[in-house]
Amino acid sequence: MNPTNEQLVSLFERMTLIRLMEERLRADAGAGRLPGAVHLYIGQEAVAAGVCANLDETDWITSTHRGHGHFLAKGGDPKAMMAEIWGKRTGICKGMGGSMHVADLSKGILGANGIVGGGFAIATGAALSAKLSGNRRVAVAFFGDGAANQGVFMECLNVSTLWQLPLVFVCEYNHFCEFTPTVTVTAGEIADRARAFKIPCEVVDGNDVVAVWKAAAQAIEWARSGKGPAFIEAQTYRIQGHLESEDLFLAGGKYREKQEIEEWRKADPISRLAKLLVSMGVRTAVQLDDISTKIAGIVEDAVRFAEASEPADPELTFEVMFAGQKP
Amino acid sequence: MNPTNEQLVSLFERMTLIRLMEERLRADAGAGRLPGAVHLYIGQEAVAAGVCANLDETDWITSTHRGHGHFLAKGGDPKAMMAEIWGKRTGICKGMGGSMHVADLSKGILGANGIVGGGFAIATGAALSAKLSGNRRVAVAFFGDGAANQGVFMECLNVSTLWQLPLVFVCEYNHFCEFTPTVTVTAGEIADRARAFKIPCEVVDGNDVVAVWKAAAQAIEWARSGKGPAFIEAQTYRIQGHLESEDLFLAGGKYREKQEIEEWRKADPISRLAKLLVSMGVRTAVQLDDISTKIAGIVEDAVRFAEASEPADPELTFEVMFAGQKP
Amino acid sequence: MPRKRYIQAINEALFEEMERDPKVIVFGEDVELAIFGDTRGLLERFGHDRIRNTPICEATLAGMAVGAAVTGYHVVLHMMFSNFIYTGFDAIANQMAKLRLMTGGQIELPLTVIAGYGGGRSTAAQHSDTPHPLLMNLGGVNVLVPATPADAKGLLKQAIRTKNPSFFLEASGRGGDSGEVPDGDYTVPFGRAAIARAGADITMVAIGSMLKPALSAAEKLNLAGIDAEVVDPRTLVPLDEQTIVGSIEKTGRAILVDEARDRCSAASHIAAIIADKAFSSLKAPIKRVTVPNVSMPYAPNAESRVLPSEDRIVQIATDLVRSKQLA
Amino acid sequence: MPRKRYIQAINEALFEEMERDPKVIVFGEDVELAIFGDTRGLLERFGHDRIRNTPICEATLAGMAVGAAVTGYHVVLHMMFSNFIYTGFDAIANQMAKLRLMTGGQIELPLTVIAGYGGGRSTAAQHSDTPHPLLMNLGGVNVLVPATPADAKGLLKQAIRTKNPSFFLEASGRGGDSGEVPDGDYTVPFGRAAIARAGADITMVAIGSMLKPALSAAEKLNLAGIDAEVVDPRTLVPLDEQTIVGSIEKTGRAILVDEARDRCSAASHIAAIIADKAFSSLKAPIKRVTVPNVSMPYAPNAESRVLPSEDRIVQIATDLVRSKQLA
Ligand SMILES: Cc1ncc(C[n+]2csc(CCOP(=O)(O)OP(=O)(O)O)c2C)c(N)n1
Ligand SMILES: Cc1ncc(C[n+]2csc(CCOP(=O)(O)OP(=O)(O)O)c2C)c(N)n1
Ligand SMILES: [Mg+2]
Ligand SMILES: [Mg+2]
Repeated sequence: MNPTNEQLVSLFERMTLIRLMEERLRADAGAGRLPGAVHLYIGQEAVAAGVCANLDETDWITSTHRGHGHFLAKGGDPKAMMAEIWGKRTGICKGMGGSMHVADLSKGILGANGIVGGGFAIATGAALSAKLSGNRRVAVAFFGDGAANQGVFMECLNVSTLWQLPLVFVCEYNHFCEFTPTVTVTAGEIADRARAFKIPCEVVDGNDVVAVWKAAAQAIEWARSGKGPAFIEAQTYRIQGHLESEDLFLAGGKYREKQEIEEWRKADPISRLAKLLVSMGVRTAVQLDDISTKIAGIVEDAVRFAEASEPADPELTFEVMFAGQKP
Repeated sequence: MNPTNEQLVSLFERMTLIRLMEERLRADAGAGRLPGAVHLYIGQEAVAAGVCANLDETDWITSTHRGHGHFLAKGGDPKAMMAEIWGKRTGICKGMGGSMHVADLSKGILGANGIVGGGFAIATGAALSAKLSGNRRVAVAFFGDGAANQGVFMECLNVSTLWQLPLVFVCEYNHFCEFTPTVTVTAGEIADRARAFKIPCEVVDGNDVVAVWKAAAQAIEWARSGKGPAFIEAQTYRIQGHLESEDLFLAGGKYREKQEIEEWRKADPISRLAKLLVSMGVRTAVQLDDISTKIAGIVEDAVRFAEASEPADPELTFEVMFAGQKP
Repeated sequence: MPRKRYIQAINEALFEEMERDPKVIVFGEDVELAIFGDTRGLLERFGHDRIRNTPICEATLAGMAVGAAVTGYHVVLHMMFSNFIYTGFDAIANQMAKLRLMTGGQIELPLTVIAGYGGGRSTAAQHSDTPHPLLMNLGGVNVLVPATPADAKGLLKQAIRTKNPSFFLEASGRGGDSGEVPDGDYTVPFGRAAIARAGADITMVAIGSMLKPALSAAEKLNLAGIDAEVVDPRTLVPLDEQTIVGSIEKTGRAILVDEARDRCSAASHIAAIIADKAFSSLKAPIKRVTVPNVSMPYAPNAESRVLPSEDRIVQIATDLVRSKQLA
Repeated sequence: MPRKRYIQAINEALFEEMERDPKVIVFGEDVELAIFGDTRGLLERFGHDRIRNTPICEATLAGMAVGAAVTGYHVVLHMMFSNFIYTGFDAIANQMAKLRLMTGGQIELPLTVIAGYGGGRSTAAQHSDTPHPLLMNLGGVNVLVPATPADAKGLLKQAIRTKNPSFFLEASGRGGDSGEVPDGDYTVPFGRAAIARAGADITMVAIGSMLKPALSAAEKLNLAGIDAEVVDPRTLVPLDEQTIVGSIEKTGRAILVDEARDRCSAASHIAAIIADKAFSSLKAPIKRVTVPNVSMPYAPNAESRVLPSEDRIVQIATDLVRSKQLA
């Protein structure tokens, strides 16, 4: 099955939203306007968008420290996300979580996660919940190539296969774990670790949103129909540093060649999709530019909203620790 | 390569030693003479014996809560083990560790371990140590089928494959995790999890000591020669309960059929080896009986030694916590 | 009131809560046959959807509990021995304890973790820890330490009705202890200490397993003319500081009895609270009777040497009352 | 003495110890390019056999450190942020802290774990914990909390020469702080507190990152006519109780300043020691300035609200000294 033309356009919109939000975050982080660390998803947008386009609002996802893309792809509100990263009380987590913890339970976004591998088991629990209640929901665990070396990966493969839980593992092979090339810390193929459980496994070009969309549609359908978990590895590339201002951390150290980044820029998933849309005659280049301009406005609004919002309420810290209980 | 006749005889001796030691522990546990929990290895002797016969004294092993067999197979002293289990100061760990923690560093026995999966990473560390110092030692991690569901298993497969560490994984598939049949908590084949790393993997009849010996000889040679880790799954059966007096814990509950135990008794690894030795004309039945009688004497001595020894020194607790430092 | 065993009271609480609320589910290793007896019979009554054995993978179990709780179940996770909490500690400390704050209060985490703690049966270092201090320090989880069957039942029922994560710690060696248990449905509220014995001369705050030796010490002291008050905090998070401080205001002397290791124990923390909030009432130094800063040794005599004993309590209390009053 | 930055002092200690002893090896995630800067340059000097990046798998890393240490290396394991200690907690709490006792003292465990702790930079809940209380409670590991560059260097060198496991906790936000560092080879012994400022009216015990605000509070108090003594324990295990008690005997008043969460903090424990051993010298309640029992919020203003501040210290000290003397 292929995405329809209108689905392709909405993928383009979603990917562009992620990109423009993050370009803006990049600028603001560089200018020192944002508290905390910011890990950008630039270059990987096709994965979040392609997968989440196949999910219902009631489905669940768990995300990573690099979670803006997943949040927006799953329908999270740009304003609320932006305000969160700015540490404002209008933020989706009221300024308590920040970039690494954007979550929106009403959209099934169980949260970005600062712990590498932290999402696997949470997603497995959500899938168990879906299975037990028979509500036909699916849980998706997004994780990095680095996270695939955490043992919980195997544990959750085991549990979810054993109990046939509606869980889709989505590994984003972006070639790096911080400043460490993944290949230097990974033995064998990550997908083989999933294949060992005899579940459906697909390795796709993660910069080709159509390929991601198709693999996700199948995997999610498999899970939703009660057949158990499935696995997708999306091969992509982290264009930005591990975190913004990484040069400060690196102090002259180097872990990749500029050249390599430039090569991957040529495979930019948004340009590729744009080219496809134009070549298929679905939209003209001008129409796509209009879309981008409209989305730039959404981003602008989000920033304005964030800037204008009140800082977080420090006393809230004490109120939200527990439900109806003092800390 | 096959074990020589004399090697077969010494395997018989070692397996008989393990069996008789444990039969005695079983009796003493039943009579309430031993402190703590006792997990017996009866029926699995071929695995420890077959593997350890291929190791040098300077090689390392890590073991499990079911560790008497590994300890004795690797050359641990029966007296010192027995005294340990009796909680005496002459015990190999001076009565500080007990049944679940028998260790003899001078024999490369890094210890039994009360944590399921606790040995994987310790063995990996020992293998790293061997690799770095180029001393051609090998580390063997013994673990249960239950432990194969702990994520550290995958993590250590990854690290050891990546760094080509001299490490041999030995999974004892004895069909149970406490009172839970392994098959009810395990998806797919355990060996496939290792195969995902493209290392040598063998699944053998764990009640056939010759098969174990051959697989171990190959795996250990592979590791020793610098080619990296290898994996063996030995299929066997836990004849005794998870721990002695398990009926008290079960309170009438049941997780296996008596019949199944009886079937497996027919595949007893020691009787099988005895039959082989006799049929090959290596030893007569009478000669084997003599060996057993001699070993029964060793066990008797060990018990007498343990019984006659002073209880542990409680003050030692404070001395051994740290090297040269008060707790 | 009928007398019931501690473990039976826990079992009843599980039955009743599972009857009451179909969203209550129980999972863990070997919960079906119930190694401690506390989950016995649940499978027959509620079936595999609501109680099930899991693979051995504590890291995943703890995270899965979070995922299932966030998405609508009340999870009771049985972790067997407290030491296995460490194996699942990432999900406990980094997710369970923090997720509500990080999401700005979007979620509820109705989950209860059961684990047995403490020594006294020669289970050695890896099966004897008393880890409440670590859990108390996390901030985000309730910590319940019922000392009597009645409190065990009432606190567990309360935990299962609470929207926050709670650790229900049962004294491993005390399952057979019996006591009066009210008929019918009742709960014990969190954060209300019990005065287990009223007295005028000295206050003993005795935690969980230590209530029994503290009460018998109090009887002995009574014969010597010392009238001890024994306070049982029942829950450590939340902690009923008021009752504790009130008792010291009456007696002027405090002994804290805790089976945890001394450093940063609950005893330390309660001492700190008293030294802050009841300072002006104090007539004597605040004493702690705890496990020294060592791991639990195996041999019974060595274990007794480090566990708090009735004699030690009597000795210290006597010294404290007899010594010159200072204020 | 030359002035050096905290992180540079740590880096020098690593260089010098690796030069001194070829058995010293360093591993961890991203240690080659040194995200904190503390391991910078080691790769170029010592090569991949002695310093190497690992996969992301803390459970294995901690266990591997134990295995390599037992078999002859002095391992320096870099765990990056303290929160990741939880991910490796099983091997830390169940193996590292207990193995020596369990083997009856057969082994040495020369290993050092480095991790950054604490808040102040909006890294949010999963990157801001101060976990020394948990480590202190384990009993089997040293806990080092150097506050100055000189102590950082001297304590780390001492740790690397010690045969016991030590946690070297560096304040994450303090890498750039500078101070005088002695030339040449020196070590700082464990268990000796430093009097960072002598005073007569009140004792502040300030742990690690809290030394700086405590010292500046002391200067402010000085202007108000209050002469504060500031004690820096430098190591929490072992703890120099004598110096702390000695100081209280002199001043009669105590404030404990600790970036850990309050419950079962080091502050609690030191308060308990004072309330026991310096009781008769006390003129006022013992006060704790700690992080409240919440997770660290993200927004800078919320974070400042919970972190101990100079102002809070000044306020409490002033109240304490001004309030009616009680003894
Ligand atoms: C348990 C844990 N260990 C280490 C870290 C530090 N860390 C943050 S991101 C990262 C690399 C993650 O790599 P990957 O999973 O590939 O995700 P990516 O950053 O490429 O999106 C590491 C090691 C962490 N946050 N959590
Ligand atoms: C981390 C941890 N979880 C749970 C346990 C409790 N436990 C002890 S033995 C056991 C079953 C182990 O099964 P397996 O690995 O197959 O070893 P076997 O007993 O069959 O030799 C369990 C769950 C433990 N000791 N450690
Ligand atoms: Mg990556
Ligand atoms: Mg087994």
